[in-house]
Amino acid sequence: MTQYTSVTDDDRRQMLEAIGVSSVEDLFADIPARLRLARPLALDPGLSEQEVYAELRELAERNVSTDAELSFLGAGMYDHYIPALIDSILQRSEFLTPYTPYQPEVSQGTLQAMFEYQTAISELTGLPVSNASVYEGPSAVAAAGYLAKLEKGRRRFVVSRGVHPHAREALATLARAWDMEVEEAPLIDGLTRLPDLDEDVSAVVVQQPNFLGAVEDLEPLAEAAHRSGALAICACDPLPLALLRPPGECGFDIAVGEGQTLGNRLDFGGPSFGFFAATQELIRRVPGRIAGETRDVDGRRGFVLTLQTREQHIRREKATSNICTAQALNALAGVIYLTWLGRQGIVDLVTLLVHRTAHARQRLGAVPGISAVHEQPVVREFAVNLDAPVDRVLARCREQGINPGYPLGHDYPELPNGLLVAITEQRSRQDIDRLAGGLGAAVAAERQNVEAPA
Amino acid sequence: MTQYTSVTDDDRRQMLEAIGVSSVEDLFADIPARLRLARPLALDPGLSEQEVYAELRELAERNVSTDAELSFLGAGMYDHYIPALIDSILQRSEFLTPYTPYQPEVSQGTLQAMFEYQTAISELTGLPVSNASVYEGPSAVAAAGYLAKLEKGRRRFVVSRGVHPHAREALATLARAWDMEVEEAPLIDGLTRLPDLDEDVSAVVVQQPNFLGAVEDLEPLAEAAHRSGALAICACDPLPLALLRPPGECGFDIAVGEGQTLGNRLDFGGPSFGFFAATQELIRRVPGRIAGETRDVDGRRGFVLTLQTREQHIRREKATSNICTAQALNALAGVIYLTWLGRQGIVDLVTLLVHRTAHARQRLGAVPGISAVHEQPVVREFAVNLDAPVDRVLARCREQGINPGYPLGHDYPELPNGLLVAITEQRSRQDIDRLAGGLGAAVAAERQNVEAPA
Amino acid sequence: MIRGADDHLTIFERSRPGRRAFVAPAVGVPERPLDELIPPALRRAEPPRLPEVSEPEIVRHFNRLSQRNFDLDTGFYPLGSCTMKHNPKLHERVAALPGHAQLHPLQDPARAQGALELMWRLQAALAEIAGLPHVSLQPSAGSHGELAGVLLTQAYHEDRGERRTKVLTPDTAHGTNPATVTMAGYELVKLGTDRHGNVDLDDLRAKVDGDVACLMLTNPSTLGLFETGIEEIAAVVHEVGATLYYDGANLNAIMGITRPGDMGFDIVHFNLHKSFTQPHGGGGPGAGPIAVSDRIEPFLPRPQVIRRTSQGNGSEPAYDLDYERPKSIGRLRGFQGNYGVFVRSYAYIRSLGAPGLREVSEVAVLNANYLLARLRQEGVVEYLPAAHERLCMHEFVLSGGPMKRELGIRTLDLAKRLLDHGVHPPTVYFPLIVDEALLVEPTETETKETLDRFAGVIAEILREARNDPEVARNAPYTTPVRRLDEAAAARRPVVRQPL
Amino acid sequence: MIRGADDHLTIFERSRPGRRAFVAPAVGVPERPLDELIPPALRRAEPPRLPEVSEPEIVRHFNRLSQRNFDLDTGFYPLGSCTMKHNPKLHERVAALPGHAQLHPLQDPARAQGALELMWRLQAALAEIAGLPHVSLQPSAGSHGELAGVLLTQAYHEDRGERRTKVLTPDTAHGTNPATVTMAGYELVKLGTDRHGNVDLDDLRAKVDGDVACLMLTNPSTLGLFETGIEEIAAVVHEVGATLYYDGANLNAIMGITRPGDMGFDIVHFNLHKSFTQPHGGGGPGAGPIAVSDRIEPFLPRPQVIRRTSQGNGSEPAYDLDYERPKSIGRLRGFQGNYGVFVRSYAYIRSLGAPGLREVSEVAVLNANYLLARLRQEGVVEYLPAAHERLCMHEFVLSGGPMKRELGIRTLDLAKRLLDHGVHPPTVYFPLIVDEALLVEPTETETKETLDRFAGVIAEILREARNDPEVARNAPYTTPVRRLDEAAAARRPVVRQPL
Ligand SMILES: Cc1ncc(COP(=O)(O)O)c(C=O)c1O
Ligand SMILES: Cc1ncc(COP(=O)(O)O)c(C=O)c1O
Repeated sequence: MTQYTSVTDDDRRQMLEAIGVSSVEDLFADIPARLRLARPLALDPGLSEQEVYAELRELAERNVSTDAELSFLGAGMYDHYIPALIDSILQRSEFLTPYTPYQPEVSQGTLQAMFEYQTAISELTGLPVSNASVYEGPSAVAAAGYLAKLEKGRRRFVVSRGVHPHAREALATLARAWDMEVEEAPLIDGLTRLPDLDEDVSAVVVQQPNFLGAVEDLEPLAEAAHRSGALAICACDPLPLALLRPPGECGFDIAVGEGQTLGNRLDFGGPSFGFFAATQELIRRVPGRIAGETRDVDGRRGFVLTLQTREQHIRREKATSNICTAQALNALAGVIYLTWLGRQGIVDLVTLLVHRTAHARQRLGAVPGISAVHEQPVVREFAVNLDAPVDRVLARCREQGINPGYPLGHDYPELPNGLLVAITEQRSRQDIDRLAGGLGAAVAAERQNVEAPA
Repeated sequence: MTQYTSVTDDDRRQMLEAIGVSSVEDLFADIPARLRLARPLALDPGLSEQEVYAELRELAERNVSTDAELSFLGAGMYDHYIPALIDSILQRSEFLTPYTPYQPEVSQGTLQAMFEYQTAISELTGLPVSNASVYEGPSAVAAAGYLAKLEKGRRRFVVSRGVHPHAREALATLARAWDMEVEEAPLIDGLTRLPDLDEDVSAVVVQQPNFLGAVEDLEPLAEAAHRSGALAICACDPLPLALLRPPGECGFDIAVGEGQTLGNRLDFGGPSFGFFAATQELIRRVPGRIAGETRDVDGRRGFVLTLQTREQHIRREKATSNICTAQALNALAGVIYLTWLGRQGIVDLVTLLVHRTAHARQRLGAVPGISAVHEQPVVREFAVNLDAPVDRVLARCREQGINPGYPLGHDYPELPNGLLVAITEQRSRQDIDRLAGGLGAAVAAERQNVEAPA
Repeated sequence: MIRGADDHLTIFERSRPGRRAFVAPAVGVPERPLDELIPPALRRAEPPRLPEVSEPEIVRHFNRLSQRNFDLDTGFYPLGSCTMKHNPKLHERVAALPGHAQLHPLQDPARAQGALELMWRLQAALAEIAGLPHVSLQPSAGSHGELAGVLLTQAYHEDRGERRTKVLTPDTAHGTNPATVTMAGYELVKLGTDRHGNVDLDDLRAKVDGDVACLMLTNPSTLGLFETGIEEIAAVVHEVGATLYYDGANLNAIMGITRPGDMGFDIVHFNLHKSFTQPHGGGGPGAGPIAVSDRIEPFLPRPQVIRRTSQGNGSEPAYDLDYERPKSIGRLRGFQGNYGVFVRSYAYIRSLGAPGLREVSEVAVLNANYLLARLRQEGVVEYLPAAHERLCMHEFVLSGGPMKRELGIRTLDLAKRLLDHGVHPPTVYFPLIVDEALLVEPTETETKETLDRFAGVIAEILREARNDPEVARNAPYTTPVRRLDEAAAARRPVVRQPL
Repeated sequence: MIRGADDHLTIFERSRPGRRAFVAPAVGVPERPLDELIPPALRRAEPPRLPEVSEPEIVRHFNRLSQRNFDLDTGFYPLGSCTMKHNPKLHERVAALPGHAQLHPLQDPARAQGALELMWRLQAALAEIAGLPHVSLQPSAGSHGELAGVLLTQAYHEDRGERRTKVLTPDTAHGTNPATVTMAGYELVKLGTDRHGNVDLDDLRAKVDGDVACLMLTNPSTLGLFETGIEEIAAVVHEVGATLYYDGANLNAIMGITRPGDMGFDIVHFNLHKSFTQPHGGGGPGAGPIAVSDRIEPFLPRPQVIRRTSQGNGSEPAYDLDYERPKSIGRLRGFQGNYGVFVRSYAYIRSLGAPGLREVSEVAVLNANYLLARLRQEGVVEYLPAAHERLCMHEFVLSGGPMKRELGIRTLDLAKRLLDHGVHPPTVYFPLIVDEALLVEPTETETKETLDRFAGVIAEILREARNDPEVARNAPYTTPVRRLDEAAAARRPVVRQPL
């Protein structure tokens, strides 16, 4: 018997008898003999809890976490401080272990939390409708593209080069299946320059702040999209929206993005959550779960999953999406985090990020061999060019326990030695000085190598 | 306003008005002006959560935990594996945040858990009565001494030198206040040798296994105590009792001990819990909370704090103890741990400890310069003599990340280079080999130094 | 905050201007005027109206909300097709280790070797369980895995110069299957089910042709029955060069007993939040890795976790992310998938090992068949007959048709009445082909006592309905709220708090 | 396990032979026969009859038990004298860090510098708050601190060649005070309370003499009132050479406002589980550090955490444990005290700092006085008058005497009826000198809305009682169990499960 099952030999005997078969083997009679696995699975036998813990700990220790180095990695996920109260709530089995709230009478906790989450996302994005979560950021952009395809049925997407490379790729993966084209709008001086849009565009997709950290001027972009009859889709990082004009206010039809920055762990990339917000007009095309307010037979306030006729379990092949299990627990972390920050706190936090990032940008800008990729306003991330091979520079920095950021060359060949640097509230002035010093020294050393190769 | 309070300026205004005073200052009018602190407390201003976390983490990293070295430290607290489910239950606010169950109708969780805990302790000790916990091990011995004083009123305790030094000291601290003497019974070949006991002894106190790891033959010790009319008190480690004869069965009147080994963290010495078990005759003298079964007005089964007439809040100066807040949460961890192990599991675990410890004892015994302090049976701890200065040997081992155990010289001057080595299930055969190798090398090196001092 | 008195308030309604839980650290750097850093024209006029509450109030609000949920760790949750099995507590501990939880997804692979090795080992284990050699962990959930599977099929056919247009699914299929077909740009063709609960082979033969790209199947099916004709089905499908897709939501029935790959499937998705214990979280997170055959492998999503056999030069890390996959369908999402879920599932596989996983499936099937037998003993089947008189696998379907006709209560009423008995209802009204369906999946982690008691509760509710059907029709009575008006909610949707 | 159906079962009653949650690691070393290692004569015949259950069943059992508790994180808990204030979640996180949680108490001090420094810093902070220079963190709880205090007093007197026999406590004292006096071998002498709620000075003067070793006092008193005559009391006590002991359970009222040391106290204990947020855990753990004056310092328990000023040779660690204390009363317990509690309390002090701690006390007192005022507004005081018509400190006492006489319900009935309103009752029948006493301590972490609602609930219960006292007399109705028969429990005590 395993530690998780309860059938004793005695139980098994009684149960088989009640069923009317003589062995467990008989229960699998419907499986053709030829298909039965004649051997045990080629997996090791089970281990005790302490052994599994030791093994997982050993694996963990072979990863360099943001705990173990001075990290300025961002590029879509950020090392923000996560308050202890989030985990204390998420670990409550009442939130951790139930499934989708199909039975609202015994799921008011999950449903009301969804409703509160939707309200917070709506406040941040300036759009009236938010669903209860999608998988994560880049696939949320693809999901928005699918909505645009259903709504407009035109053959083209125009996507800013400032949109996260993973998001552009995720959209392209589906566009191929839909026989649609993805046209890229270039970045000029770090900002999106839209091409002339003709009648065949289903949606224009931009990101705020964009991948190189620049704050886009959203309103003209939405206007251009609408002039051509396309939907305007904004991928955005929710935290900077504490200070920036919300996409909804700027005329965007859809705002989506990665929710990790809202109280979710890095977890090597997941699970986090994606958010999906839209205008009232699009509410019946929005994918996934949506919680709505209603009353019970006694007139008491309550919440339910609503507009389910959009969904796969009701509409099947006519559904607006195939999504079923989403990221409820991660979205819960998001709304708790936003509540923890609060109306004033989120402004205080993001303002702090702006100042520290500006300081870091200025410190690095003053280092010989480091130059800005653009001069646009930024919130907590910015891009620089190194006058030396970025990989070698990074290798040198890591030796000193500094991880200066994300090298851009792979995604932006035009920036072969570009580096994307993110500053969170967990990076102090001293940390930033250490970065400037370490990065500067590494660049200097590598430039010498280049000038005078041994 | 702090992060933990909710009084806004607006609230304060309304509240002061309702009270009928004009300022918060006025609320403290009863405090003589001369006694008011005219300055702020000389403490730093408050910090953000992330800053406090960073500071506490920095302090933690300056401690070498059992995670960070190969540790064989025991001597009263042991590095056993603690299953994850314990913390997941202890962290539930319903167990973590209420206080003593004065209102049983809304405290059945705590009360039933106490009842289950009492049952488990009773099973381990072989005594019918267990309270719901006392502070910890050594003070539990002192508490047992106080019971004996009340019961017998004689002027002397006879305490085995095999009792934990901290427990002997804690008892002596109180004995002084009671004008009582503490006579020590020596260890011969590692076992307690009682002196002739005359009529003035209130209690005989021994420990199982004793501090040097030896398993005592309890029954004769209890008989001797009873012959002189004294109470027999056994301090014991609850885990070895899975295999050893329980004190109750051997005729002891009281069994007490340190509960840390039952699913509680090391925590640099606390909080853990002490257990206190006794015979039916003594039930009305037992200190602290005791949960008892009863029924409610509808005939439903329920649990309450019972026999409260023993306690300070009812009997005040006539109480059998002054204890109030005890260690309920730690005792809860104890009963969960014992449930996790279960009837067979606890035998499997302790049997494993016996075999690994025997192996370690034999491996070390074979090392030149290491000799046994005694040859008595042991469970998970044993004492050896080093033929070299123990402190210098330990220093050498620590350099290799090995902490071989607890040096006995401070508590047992007769064993100036004695070492107490504990083996838990978290120390593998390889770990034991590393210990033997490292300790052997260190001893050898130091012996050379001694023979040929530079 | 007082229990009961104000449970209906949202966190926004608890907000009071000036209260806070967050204390900001000092900025600590020279500050330039904000207008210089971000022009006012780019900034919002008003901060988002988030709640203003202290930490104690946040804790109480969400703790109290949690108490309005039914959860697996406190009660029986036989929600068919969802495998509501115990979630081991160890998994939460190991997933929270900083080396896992605080690892940045863009960390240099050479500095994330533990994570990549864990993923590689998990891939190997899943491949062995599925009987298919290649695994991608990237999909975020089952439906995402399905989407990946259909896109892989498409890429496979296109690579062979074919443009197929149709995908087959049985009428018993889970909603995500047809929805995925449409989303991937295919036309759906439905297959009928025969009276034994198997795919209607004649219907299959009639509908299969060169335009068919794929057949998506769940085996055991959503009826909890094993497709006895699976070998023939596979033959027919492969005959026309189509692929066979395995929806792995029901894998809990067959681990170590039979393998989709051996049945002839080309592509399998796993629901790590079902068979592999990721807690369901109120609707996620999950993960939907896929295992595929050799012919599908070239098209797997980017990046793939690989292990370098050529350990020639030490410079290269043993485990790496491979982006050089020219035929790949590309990315489905950001980064490398839901790693935190992988940690839990890997820990589970290590804890149970081969014999343990087999026992899981054996007991899952034993528990289901036993519960069905007990319901028979209780005479329940008179009103709630099994949809098919066969041995079931890990779950089974009852039909509430007779109950509705003879007792006047519907499956919905039975479900709501179960809530008053402290049981989470089974899945209701699915699969669609069974009248008033009830899909019951007890899972392997329940005790015989629980199954006995559940059977008794069902019998009791039916007895009660015989005397007075109104009781069930108006249930539940003891829940935080009673039946809610879903129609009104949909008519005039209120999906956010007006502020 | 089904909710509700079997909540009455104990874990022992859920046990079935052969079930298990524990998997033992392999022994992994050569095994000799057990009889050779431990002779059968020393071994028990039968294993202890612990429960046999799987992990899922353990989790459900204890989770379900937890749901039968009322707790601070979900409701208002104004339990007088216990300071049921919010327990910050950060504290649980930092206390669980391996460097704290997995540090062995006998680790070489040189390798536990972080822990010793934390203790040293906490000592310094507590000393500043108490206004007394020397601190020992060793006592395990308040009552343990009291015991330490009286033993210190004894040692102090004996060191001066005196053997005093009596200790004074007011009749309002908490039970642990008199119990401690007896336990430390002293004779108790009780002091009366005057009509203002202060210690009766004449009674004090009459009873104080050269045999008096100590006066134990709580200030604010258990009546929630500040001893206005504290300076004179101190003078009278010191006059005869006795010590003045401060029971710090009520420290939450005065942090940063006034200090026991400045009032003339020699010895103070802290309840870290009250003023300093260690969660109460259903009755512990706690910690009861003591702060003392110079003349008491030599007698403090062993060991003391010290900081080496003489940083001369680097070999010695900066922080160390000092055992060389010839006049010490010795140990009170094992190791160095409840370190895990120290971590939480230290984090709390760092989070709030000087201004924050002062605000804590200001708001604690503001909340208490406001609640009292609201009760007056509600007209409640007609039946539940304040025991003393004064401004209160952080808590206040109501007398249920008039309520009992005029409405026919006792304080106990009111308390039980409060349970039906989702509120934990205040402390009842303490202090003893107030008829049908109700001791109410709202704490600083509650909102004004909660206090308003509580006042309303009290008023409602009194209204209800005016119409029909039976309702309250038979309350509660909505709790997991109703009134329990404590008398029967005490008559034939069943204190363990019969197996
Ligand atoms: C049979 C079946 N297929 C597919 C799915 C979809 O899986 P997921 O919810 O992870 O997207 C589910 C789960 O709801 C299912 O039960
Ligand atoms: C006034 C007073 N003194 C002393 C104590 C005893 O403190 P502890 O329970 O920590 O032993 C308490 C707490 O119950 C108290 O309220």
